[in-house]
Amino acid sequence: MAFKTFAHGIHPEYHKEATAHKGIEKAPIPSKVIIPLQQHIGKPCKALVKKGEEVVCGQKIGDVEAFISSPVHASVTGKVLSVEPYPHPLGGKVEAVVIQRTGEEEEGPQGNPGPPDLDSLTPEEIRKRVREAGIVGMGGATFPTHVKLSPPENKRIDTVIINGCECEPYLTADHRLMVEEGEGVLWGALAIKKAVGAERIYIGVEENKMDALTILKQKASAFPGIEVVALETKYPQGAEKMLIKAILDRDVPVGGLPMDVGVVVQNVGTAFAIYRALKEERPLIERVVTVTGSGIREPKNLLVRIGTPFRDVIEACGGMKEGRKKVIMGGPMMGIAQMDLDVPVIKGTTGIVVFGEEEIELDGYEPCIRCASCVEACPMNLMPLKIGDFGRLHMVEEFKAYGGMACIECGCCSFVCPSKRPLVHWIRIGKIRVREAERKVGGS
Amino acid sequence: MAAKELPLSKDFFKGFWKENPVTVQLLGLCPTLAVTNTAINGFAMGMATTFVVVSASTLVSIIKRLVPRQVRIATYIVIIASFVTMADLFLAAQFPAISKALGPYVPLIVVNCLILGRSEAYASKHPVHRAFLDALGMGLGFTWVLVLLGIIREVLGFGSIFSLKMFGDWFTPWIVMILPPGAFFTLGIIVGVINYITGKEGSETTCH
Amino acid sequence: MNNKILKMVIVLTVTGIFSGGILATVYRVAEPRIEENRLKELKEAIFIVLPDTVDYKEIERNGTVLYMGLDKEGNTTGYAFVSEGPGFQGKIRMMVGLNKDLKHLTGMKVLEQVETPGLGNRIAEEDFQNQFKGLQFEPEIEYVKNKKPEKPNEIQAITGATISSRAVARAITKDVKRVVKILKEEGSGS
Amino acid sequence: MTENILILSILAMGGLGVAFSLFLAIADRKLSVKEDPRVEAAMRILPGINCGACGLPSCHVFAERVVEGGVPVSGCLAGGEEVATGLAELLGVKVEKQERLIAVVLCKGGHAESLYTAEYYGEKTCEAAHITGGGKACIYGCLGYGDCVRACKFDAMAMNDNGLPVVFYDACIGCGKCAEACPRNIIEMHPESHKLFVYCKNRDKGAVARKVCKVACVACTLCVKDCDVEGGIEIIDNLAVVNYDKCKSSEAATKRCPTKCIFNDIERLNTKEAFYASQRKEAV
Amino acid sequence: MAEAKKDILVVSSSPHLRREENIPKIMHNVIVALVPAMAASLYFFGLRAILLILTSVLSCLATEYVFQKARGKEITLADGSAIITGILLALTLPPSFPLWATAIGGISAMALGKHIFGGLGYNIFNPALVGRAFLQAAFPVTITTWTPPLTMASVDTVTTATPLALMKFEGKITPYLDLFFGNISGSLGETSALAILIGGLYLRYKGIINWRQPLSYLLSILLFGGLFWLISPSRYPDPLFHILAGGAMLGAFFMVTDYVTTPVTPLGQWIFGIGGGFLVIIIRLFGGLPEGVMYSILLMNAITPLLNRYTRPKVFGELE
Amino acid sequence: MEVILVFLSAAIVNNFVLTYFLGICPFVGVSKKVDTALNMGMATTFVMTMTAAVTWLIYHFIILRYNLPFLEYVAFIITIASLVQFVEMFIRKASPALFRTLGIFLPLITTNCAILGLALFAVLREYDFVESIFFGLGAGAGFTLALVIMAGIREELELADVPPALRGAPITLLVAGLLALSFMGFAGLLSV
Repeated sequence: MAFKTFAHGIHPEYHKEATAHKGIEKAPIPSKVIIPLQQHIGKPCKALVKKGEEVVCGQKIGDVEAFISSPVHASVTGKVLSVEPYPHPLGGKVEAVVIQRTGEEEEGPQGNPGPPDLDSLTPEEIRKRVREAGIVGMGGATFPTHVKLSPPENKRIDTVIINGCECEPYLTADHRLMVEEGEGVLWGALAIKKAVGAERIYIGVEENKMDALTILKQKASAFPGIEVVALETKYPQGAEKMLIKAILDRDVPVGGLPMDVGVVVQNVGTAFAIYRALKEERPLIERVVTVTGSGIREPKNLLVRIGTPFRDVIEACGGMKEGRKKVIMGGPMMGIAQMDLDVPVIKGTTGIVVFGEEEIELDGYEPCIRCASCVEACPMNLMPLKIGDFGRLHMVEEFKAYGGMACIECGCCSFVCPSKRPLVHWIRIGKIRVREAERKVGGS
Repeated sequence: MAAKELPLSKDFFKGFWKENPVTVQLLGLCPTLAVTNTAINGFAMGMATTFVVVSASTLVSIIKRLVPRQVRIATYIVIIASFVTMADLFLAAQFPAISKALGPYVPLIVVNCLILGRSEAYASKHPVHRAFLDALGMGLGFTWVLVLLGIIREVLGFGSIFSLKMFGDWFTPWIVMILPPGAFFTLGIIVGVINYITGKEGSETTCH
Repeated sequence: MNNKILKMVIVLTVTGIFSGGILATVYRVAEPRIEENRLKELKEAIFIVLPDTVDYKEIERNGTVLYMGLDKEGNTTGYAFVSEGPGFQGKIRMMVGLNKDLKHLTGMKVLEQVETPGLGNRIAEEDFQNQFKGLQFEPEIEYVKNKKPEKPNEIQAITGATISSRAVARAITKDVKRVVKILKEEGSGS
Repeated sequence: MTENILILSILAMGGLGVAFSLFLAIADRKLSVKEDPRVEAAMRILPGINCGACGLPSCHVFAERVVEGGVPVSGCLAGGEEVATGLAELLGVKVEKQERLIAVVLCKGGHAESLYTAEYYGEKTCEAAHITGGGKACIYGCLGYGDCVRACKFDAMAMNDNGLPVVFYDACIGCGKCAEACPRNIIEMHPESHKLFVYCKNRDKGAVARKVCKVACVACTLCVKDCDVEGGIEIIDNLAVVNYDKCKSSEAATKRCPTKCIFNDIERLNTKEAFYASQRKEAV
Repeated sequence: MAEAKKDILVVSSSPHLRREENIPKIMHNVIVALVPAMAASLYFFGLRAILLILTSVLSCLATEYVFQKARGKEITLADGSAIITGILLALTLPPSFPLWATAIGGISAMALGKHIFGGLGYNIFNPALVGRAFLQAAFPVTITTWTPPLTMASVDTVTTATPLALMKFEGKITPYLDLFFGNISGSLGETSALAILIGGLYLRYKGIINWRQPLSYLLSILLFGGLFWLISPSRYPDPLFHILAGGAMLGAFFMVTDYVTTPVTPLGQWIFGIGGGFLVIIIRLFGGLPEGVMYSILLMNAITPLLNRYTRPKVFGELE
Repeated sequence: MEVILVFLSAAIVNNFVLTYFLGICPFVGVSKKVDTALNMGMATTFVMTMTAAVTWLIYHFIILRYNLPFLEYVAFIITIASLVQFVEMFIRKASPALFRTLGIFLPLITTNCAILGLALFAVLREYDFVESIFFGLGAGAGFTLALVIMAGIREELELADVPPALRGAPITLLVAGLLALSFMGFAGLLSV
């Protein structure tokens, strides 16, 4: 059976078996949480609480008057220890609210009656509630969801795509969510459709998650206008542009957004968060995190409070094995290696993958032998070997001319390179340089 | 320009190594490559070039004040071409075989950037005796490189030096050495080796 | 402005005049020597391709220049002419000797060629040129490879330089026929 | 015949000379475009190494601009005073005295002083390491891969044995390329008259900063109190910052620093000679 | 130095997963793919073939070693790239080629073809072909002196002509079956089309080469060869002959597919193949030499940087 | 047909740069960037074609007519020098944009031996007027071809780990050697 897909891409080993069949467990509630005031793309929040203040679980503790931004909420009941710069899993230090937990096992605000069904909500209300709940793209991109749900007047959205691909190796958080909370995901999808005024919904799932596909298909029959699409298992199937290509055969223009081709893409986790925000009036204070990798003693899918330090999450999975390790937030293809275990889980933490000694790639690389593997692999149809070098050597003009800015940093090129060249790393340098150069030109 | 007076010997000797026209300044590559398939051809070309560069430089230095800026190049080039013609006629009259071997590369001495370069950059700014020494040094510097190139290519390509057989019958000549690729390879390697000795990284042509 | 132009014109013109004058003078001295060299070379080539020749006479027939060889007694030793044809890389020019009866060749000498050194340019070597002594050109000159020629109109091609060898054979065949025709016409005419 | 040749050739060459020079002269007149000869003259004065320190892409562009008056004659940092005077002479303007700039590396946390929480795998440049966070626990400090040294076209920097870059006071011409190359903005360009520097960029609270680096500024405010000039040093974001408007030099401020991260006038000690001498000694 | 913590974390840029493939693995597979061709050469030309291959490989390895040692680089003899160059060079030589000249070929292949550019990955021209072209230019007679295979019954001659030379100079066509199995005179490895085909299919099966380059090269030879054959069947041989004779197969599977010296873009690869095929036919039919495979590939190598430059694929979503 | 052969022969088979070593100086000097190489090549081709025409006229109407062979070089070079200077002035006036991309190369062209070589070869080979022009075009095209190929390779080599002593001119010469080796494949293409 031929499944829908896009051109190029790679077939890494997925290593999902360790957690694919493990149900979502609730992680123990940590004694201390760190809530960074920026967990999204856009303007950082300002703290609404001060040192020493008491907060309750679900209370909004940070917000800012800006459209592209998203508030943050306390994920436990307790006392604010401090508001200070704190290591952030995306790198650097970011202002964060540190809360010492005082409350007992609390569930946070939930069970509020809420509206019984979608019909009673206007698109405007949906967007408002989504914003208030602090929902951002849960697939890792962390783009504020209410912004995506507010397409400009001139862009008509006809299709909503729910991204259930989870093409990153190792991760199974979305997979489990679809299996266990399928109904919530579908309900959330309907809410999205209503908010953007689309006509149909596709749910794209890679065919290596047959159980999720079956369950969703069954349940979708009860919802009108939802089609569950089986997609070829291929990385990066879950990248927005690739997903739209695979399902609708539409090309998102370079530098453009899905809305330019009439589509809104949301992750299944986001859909589920919307469901809980609307149905249960529960802000985003926890999420499913896959904790796995050869360095973890007991790989699990955990429901974790936002702000839980990585150290605590890893402890909840029996801790790490001995020796040199690499701790990655997110999947191994696009995730970020951490230099500190004190960093907190944020809204975009899809997984914590811990590599043991044997999985850590060696340092160093060989000359390019121009095998063209990277060209064959690049889903954006770029020439990574070239733009990588242009980035490395700061050749800004050439970098731009070869379309370097279109790179989605999916990592396919570095993955396939037989010379183990860190192409994505170089391309990032190139992008930084281009932006710098553009800023300079714009400035003077 | 010549603020500090350098010793005359320096004017003469710089062309041999430090400012060698071929290996350092990369001037006059066409004849360097084209006629050096034997040592004797290289020598003849070197001597002809030396004659022209010395005569032209001297003359240019003498008349430098008479020539207006706009027609400087044109005048110099006419002077050079005249000397080249003389050299060509002389070779044809006295050494017809060599004249034939060098073929159209004798007239091409006219556009050897070495000569115009010396006239323009040095002779037109310096007194006659200095211009003479400078040109002579450059010409001889040019010649030895050509002869070296000729020797290498002749030894490998014909198995001889100055037409004297070097090896026994066991030697199979490397014909490639007397073909164009061999010329490029040999000169490339010579310049590379000289760069290596002088510790210079990469050289650019200064021809203009 | 005008002054400048005038100066330019004068300088360049004077340079040109001097250059022209001096060159003409030099040429006047050198020219005889150059001509002499040219004739010497021609003479040598004729004497090589026409054995026993000590003098020659230049004759022209229908635009074709022929050299009639003469021995000590002034008898005709044969005819020499210049044959040309395209070689591997450029033109090949040869002096070809034809015997008095116009039956066979008496010799060949390559005057100019730009064939590959070590390969095609071996057509200028004695061994190759000597094959043309007494070679018959009817019906045409043939070449064989890697073996001794068997027929009187065959030459052995140079190994690895078939094309140059073939070019020589073809050029000579073509030109010798033309020359023979001219000479025969003349013979029958006179 | 021979006389003919002489006359003919003189006529021919003279004719050609007249024809071409007239032709060119007319063409020159009809088609002439003026280019400022001073540009060429300026090019001769400039060093011609296209270092870019002036902020322009090449020496030629600089020459054009300087002739237009778009940039000051002292704009060529590499050439220094000599070029400035030369250009001033050429263009007939006065040289505005500009104070010499020196690059200062504001971090003293080398291998010996810093805590490493991670090991960095990947391209060994600061720029690349910075993207991943690098291995050092201090995220403000020097990464130690020497991008600045590679950026320096004047051979005025080197990495010392402790993994920190050193600027040679005697060789630095103040082009600022190193400062540009540093992804963590540790290198700053300062006029020669600035003597007092806080060699730290860590904005963490004192306790945190101290944990990651032995010579981090812990914002103890002792220097603020000791400074000769009131307000010469302030604490901004947990970091002592010298206010050069008020205070350029103060020996007193450096005396009581608990982590030894503030110094007065030590930059001039970093000469090329001193550096290589010290490195050799340590190697022995 | 800070105290080395026992469970120190490693940071690096994403992706954190890498494919297992590496340069030595690829190269070793290519060597395996060359085994059939080497075996065929042993069968047809006897131990002489092995001697030639050994000399060539050893001289390549030695040159690589000297260059890497002199430049203080890591010695990478084991990655197999020098061995491949050596084997390919040997396979393009006539069986009777002198060993000393083979060594010169190996040295020039590695020195001029590879190490003046900085070694593996940086070379512009196929090193084996540079070595071959150097030998062709240096010893044009020796390198065109062919001995018949052991299996061919020929008593009267010690030297013969290759099928291409027979075609070019004498207008004779060699039977196809002989061409296919390799029962002809010619270079060591280019005689047996079958053996090369087996190796090529192995490389394709392993995913090391893609199908574009060999296919476009062979198709182009078929096309242009066919064109001239249609124009004048009596003067020009038919296209199948072009494919089976000479080095076309070896070139198509082992040289046009060389990573370093051929384009990286799909369109560039097509153009490379088609242009190469065109040049083969032009040189074979109209040039001074009977065989054009080597030059066709070298010439296309020369314009590969331009091909890469001008055939940049359209970025996904890029507007026309 | 004949003129096409002249063109192809000059452009490819007997490439000026790779077989006659003409124009090596700019070949080494101006082959760093493909775009520049292309512009330089076009400027040279233009001048070559004009030169071929004008020198043919001068040769046939002055030198041959009055039997002054010894004036050949002087007359040719003064023609070329004037021509180049004129072209420079003309382009500068006509299109300042073109001048900025091309103009800087024009002074280089005077001493490009390929131009004078072209004029001399055209005389030597006894081309007629039209053939001369095609010869100039072909030689220019061949020069451009070699220059652009070399520039493409050199751009690639910018990223390569060429031994330091070989960087710049030596590697360019060595690559030229390899190119010449490759172009030997064309030998004998048009003459048999």
